[in-house]
Amino acid sequence: MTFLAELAINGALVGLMYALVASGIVLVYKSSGVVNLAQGGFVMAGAYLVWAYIARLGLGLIPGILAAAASMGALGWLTERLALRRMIGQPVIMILMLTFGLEVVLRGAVPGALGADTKPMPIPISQAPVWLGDILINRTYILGGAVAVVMVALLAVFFRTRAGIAMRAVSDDHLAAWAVGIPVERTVALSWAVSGAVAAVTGVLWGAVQGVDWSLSLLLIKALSVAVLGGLDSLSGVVLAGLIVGVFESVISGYVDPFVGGGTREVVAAVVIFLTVLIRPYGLFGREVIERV
Amino acid sequence: MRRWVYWVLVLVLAAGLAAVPALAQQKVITFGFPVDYTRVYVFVAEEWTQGMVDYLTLMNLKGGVGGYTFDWRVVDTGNEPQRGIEAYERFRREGATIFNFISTPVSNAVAPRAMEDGVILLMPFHGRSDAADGQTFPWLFSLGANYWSQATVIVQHILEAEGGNLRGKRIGLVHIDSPFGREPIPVLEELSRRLGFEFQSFAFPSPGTEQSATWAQVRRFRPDWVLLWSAGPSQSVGVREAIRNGFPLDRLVSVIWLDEKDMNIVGAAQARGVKRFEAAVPGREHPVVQEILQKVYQEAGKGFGKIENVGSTYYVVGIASVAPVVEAVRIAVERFGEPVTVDKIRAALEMVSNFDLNGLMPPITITPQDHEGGGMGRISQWDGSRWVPVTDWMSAFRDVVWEMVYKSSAQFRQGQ
Amino acid sequence: MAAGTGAAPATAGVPAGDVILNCTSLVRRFGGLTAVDRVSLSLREGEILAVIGPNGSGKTTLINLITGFYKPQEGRIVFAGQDITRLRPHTIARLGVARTFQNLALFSGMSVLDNILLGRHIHMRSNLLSTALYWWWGVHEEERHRRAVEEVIDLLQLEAVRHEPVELLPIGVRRRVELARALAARPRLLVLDEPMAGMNQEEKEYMARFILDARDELGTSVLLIEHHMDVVMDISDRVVVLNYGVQIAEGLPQEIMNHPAVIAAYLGERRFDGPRH
Amino acid sequence: MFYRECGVRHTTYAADRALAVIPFERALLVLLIVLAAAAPWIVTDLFLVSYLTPWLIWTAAVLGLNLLMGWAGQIHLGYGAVMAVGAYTAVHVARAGAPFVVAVAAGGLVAAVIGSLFGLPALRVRGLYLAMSTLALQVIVDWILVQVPAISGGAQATLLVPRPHIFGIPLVTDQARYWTAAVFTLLVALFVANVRRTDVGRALIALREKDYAAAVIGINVFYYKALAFFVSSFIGGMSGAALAFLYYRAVTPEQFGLNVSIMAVAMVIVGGLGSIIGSFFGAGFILLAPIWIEHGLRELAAALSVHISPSTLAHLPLVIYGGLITGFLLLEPLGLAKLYDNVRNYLRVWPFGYTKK
Repeated sequence: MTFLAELAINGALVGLMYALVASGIVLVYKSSGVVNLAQGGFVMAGAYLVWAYIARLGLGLIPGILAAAASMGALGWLTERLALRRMIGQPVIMILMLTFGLEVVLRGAVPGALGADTKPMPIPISQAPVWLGDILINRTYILGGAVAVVMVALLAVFFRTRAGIAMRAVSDDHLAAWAVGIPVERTVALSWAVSGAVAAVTGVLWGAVQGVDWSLSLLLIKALSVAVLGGLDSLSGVVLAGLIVGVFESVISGYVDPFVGGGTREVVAAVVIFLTVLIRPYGLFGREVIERV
Repeated sequence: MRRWVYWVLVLVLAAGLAAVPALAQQKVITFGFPVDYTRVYVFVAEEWTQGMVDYLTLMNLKGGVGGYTFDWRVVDTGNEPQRGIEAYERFRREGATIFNFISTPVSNAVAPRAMEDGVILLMPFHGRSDAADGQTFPWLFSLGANYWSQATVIVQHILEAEGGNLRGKRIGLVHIDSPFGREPIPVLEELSRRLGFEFQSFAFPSPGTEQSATWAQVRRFRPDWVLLWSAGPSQSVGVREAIRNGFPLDRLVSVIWLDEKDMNIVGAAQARGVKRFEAAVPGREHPVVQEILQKVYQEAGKGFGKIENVGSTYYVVGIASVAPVVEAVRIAVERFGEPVTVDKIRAALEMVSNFDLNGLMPPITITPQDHEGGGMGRISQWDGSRWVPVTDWMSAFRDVVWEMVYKSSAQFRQGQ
Repeated sequence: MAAGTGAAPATAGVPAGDVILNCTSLVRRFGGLTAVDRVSLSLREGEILAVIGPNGSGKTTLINLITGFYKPQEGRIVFAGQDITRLRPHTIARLGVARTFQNLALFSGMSVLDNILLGRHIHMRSNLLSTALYWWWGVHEEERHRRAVEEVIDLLQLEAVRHEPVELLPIGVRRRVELARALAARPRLLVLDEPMAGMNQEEKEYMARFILDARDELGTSVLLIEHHMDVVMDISDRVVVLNYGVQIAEGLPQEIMNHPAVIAAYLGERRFDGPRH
Repeated sequence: MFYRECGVRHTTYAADRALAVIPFERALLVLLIVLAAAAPWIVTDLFLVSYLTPWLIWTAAVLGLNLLMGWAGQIHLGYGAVMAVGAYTAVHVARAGAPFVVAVAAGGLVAAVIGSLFGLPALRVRGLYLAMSTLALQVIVDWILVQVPAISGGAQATLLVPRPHIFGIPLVTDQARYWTAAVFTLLVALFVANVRRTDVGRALIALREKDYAAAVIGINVFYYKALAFFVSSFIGGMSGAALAFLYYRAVTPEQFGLNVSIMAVAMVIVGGLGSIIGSFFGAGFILLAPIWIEHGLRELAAALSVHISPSTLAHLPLVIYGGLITGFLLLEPLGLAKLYDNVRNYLRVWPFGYTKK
């Protein structure tokens, strides 16, 4: 029983950290209907920047993170301004590919400029375990899960502000939003900026877990799965999807691995996604698009 | 804007196409190092290649070997087999006769070609472990302890640390779920039968940056010793999980892929006690490394990479993986006379005997049967700032290793 | 193929031939809204039947029921003696029902010719094998159907735009292409969903002419949905009027024009006999 | 100007639906086929082995994926897994003693069956949701490949590919392998071209554009979606087998991993969705650009004797390559095929530029 609880709790915390990566994807999707395949690259770039600001420029921890978040926000804003805006009206798949190209650029530029070898994320988290009775919980994950919850909550609050409501309107219908005087372009650019900043914070957490190098960009796959599972346009959906993926892959692989003699973690996640898509085609919280003939 | 993009494309492609093979000069041995600088092997490629090239540069600065100097071609493959094959075909036509890809998938993909073309393929600490079987793979050379040998050396260390008796002990293997990660399992199973310890393996899937569920299982097993079998970022994650789970670090032994940088990511002080398999002496004290620092970096200014890398774990692995080939060239000139051809180098490699580069690496003896060279290594331990050897160079349970090698190479021959 | 080309009498109001489509008491509800409420109608071979009604009166839902996109909660649809109530759209199409869409549903990225050729889909005996063996097999099939399509192109005067991509054409021409695609299938029943929407008077008259031609030359029965009455009254043999999903009148065009419930429905006046919900 | 169409009039339906309607294009096509056949005497063997052969086989694979993505409009992120199924099946069949052609066909068939399973979610979902479910299946297939040594070839997970024979003639030389690849790709390209201009192709485009409108003209949407997955997986499986036999000569799981699937999608999109010539362009660009950029930069750095650290030099090509993908899409979102088409259309009406469409 404690084994199960430990697997479930750690899985849930990791799931929340997946959800945080995915929330960056959801944010952009909500405002512009674009799925940003460079989100993993953003996370990597954010982590690298935090490292560079702290280890190379000697900024403090908090100023370093804030500076990185600001830089990533600017990068997100620029991305929208220079690339995505020119693609408005093009088929979705082209835009997807464009963001993929961006991801390749980031994966070359950032490690190329700052060094490809793995770097430690300079934040002081003790390795000492946290014991909850017999259950061992990872400190980094507790922090990660907590930050993820706070960030997603902040985003949810943000969507109740004026800018956030504008964003929701834009996501519903570009033309209609235009017609009622919402600055659509500015709103979309804002969502890119915010998702860039979120990527920087995510980069800190995941950098603390696995070190800072190109492999942070691989988080994209997990994040994409979580985002799609959550329905792509719902923050609460993303949190729930993150929890589901995290808990399932942790618990099931914990019990099944010894019998299979292999790591089933990724496969479990894949099966969860496959089945969910079959059973609930628009994700857990997605809006079903009703087509009119 | 449009024109600009076109011009860049045209220029770059033209430059690529115009890369005419340089005329093969007289008395030059050319190496091909198409390595993975950007993907899975990022953690090792830069330092390893630097070690190889710096050593060859040193040899050139000293006037070459037997009148022969060395040349090399380096390119990134991104760990993609088709890019590796392209680089192989290109470099081979530019005269390269000895290759090291530092990538298991690429090496394995190129191996059939190398064997057909008669090109030497070095596979130290990667590629096919059964390349040790020189009869089946005349053109492949392991030149260092393969993963099966590493597993036996580690178990030998455990056996000695436990006073010669492992009966009733529990040994766990935490490994990445890939062919590489699973390689030691049959060896450890066989040894558990012989020595009477209880063995269990715990896999985590690639990229292995999340291992909490795996380690929860490890804790349930209550192992006395844990072997860590992965590479890259997942290694530091594994060590961290061990610390967190309260596992004594001096009972955690890693495969060869654990270095100073991993320890710094974990936290140099917190990681004190971790052990690993070691195949070359890290540090700058060794005379060869000193010579490289002095002649290559300070006098000639021809260092291939950052000077900070010199003497790192993977840097000396780089030296150790070309030094036997240089030795073979010397033997070839001596025994077979000029001109030195790839066939002569291959034959000479099989004559390299008890070569240890003044103690930088374990003594290696290559024969037509044994392309691994004895499979020796040692265990070293992190003392909080550097790696300290805790055993001598050794090899162990050779019969188990060779049984694995022959079984695997027989499977390979079936497909020929 | 429809037999008796030109057999249908041009004299309006005297439908001849057998009943080809018979809907009995169709009901379709969406949540609390009853979009189609016990509508019954029947259509004879060679007849042009218009269904008219104000916006939101359930005309398009009725068509979607007949062509299989929605299933009715109650009632029965019989086409050419076969119950098609529960069949899927493509099966119904194979039985000889073709339709056009109010908002146009041409396949962009294709030429006019390819769009119309698609109309021949139900008659084509082509498959992967015939495609793989194109030069021995597939080509003959393709050319045979090309001939049939050229006839329709001829009929609807689309020769000049044959190779144009459909998305570049003006809306009036596109409606004609869609009609051509429907006619290419040589349907026994042609269902037209507001084929004159967004057209000016001249284009409307052209379209009316084409519809009559289709009936007269190809012998197709036509179920025509229209929003405004003027042109419809000229070409239809009979008219059914829907309002809020309920059938409020049925009869010859001139009868309908003077029907008080119809006038009320169109003027929006809430009268005693207008059904409410 | 070469493409001039003025005065060209078709008098038969056959001429109107020829593969190349413009006389110059027909000549170009013939010339290209002749050049392709004579390639071993024209280009260096490095070019033949390292570029032409893999490029042609990849083109065949991309044609298969393009059939699915470009024509039928279904996103597929698991194409690498389909190719893997084809390659592994073919190699195992060949190791059991079957002739090369039979092995490749068997690979195609098994891949088609398993690939059709990938298509199951397509009956319910589309777009990103479909992309994710195919991605999930890629992960599952990868896992099985690595997990079952009987499939992947023992502890080293490398399976040696038997030497292919065609009608008893062993394909040992680079030239023979190249020609086999060229013929294979030509056949696939012709098949796809024929699909495009017959009813099956039109039906696929119809269901991509508007599936309800496709249904109303009698197209069985489920059947054609499944058919699209079947055919594309068949081509993908055969291409995977061809890659194994004619190019790789040893199969490892990494040759068909997720990044390969993404690469295939990139080839389709950069080349141009639903374009045959675009498949050639896209496969060539995505496959060869990183290699040539890398070598080009290296030569450039050497020529200018600039010392750049090898790691930086290795990352720079990624920046250029990613930048090119981004740049091309910004420049011409419809892919390289559209760029070609623009040139062609310009020349077709030259010098009457004002009639340009």
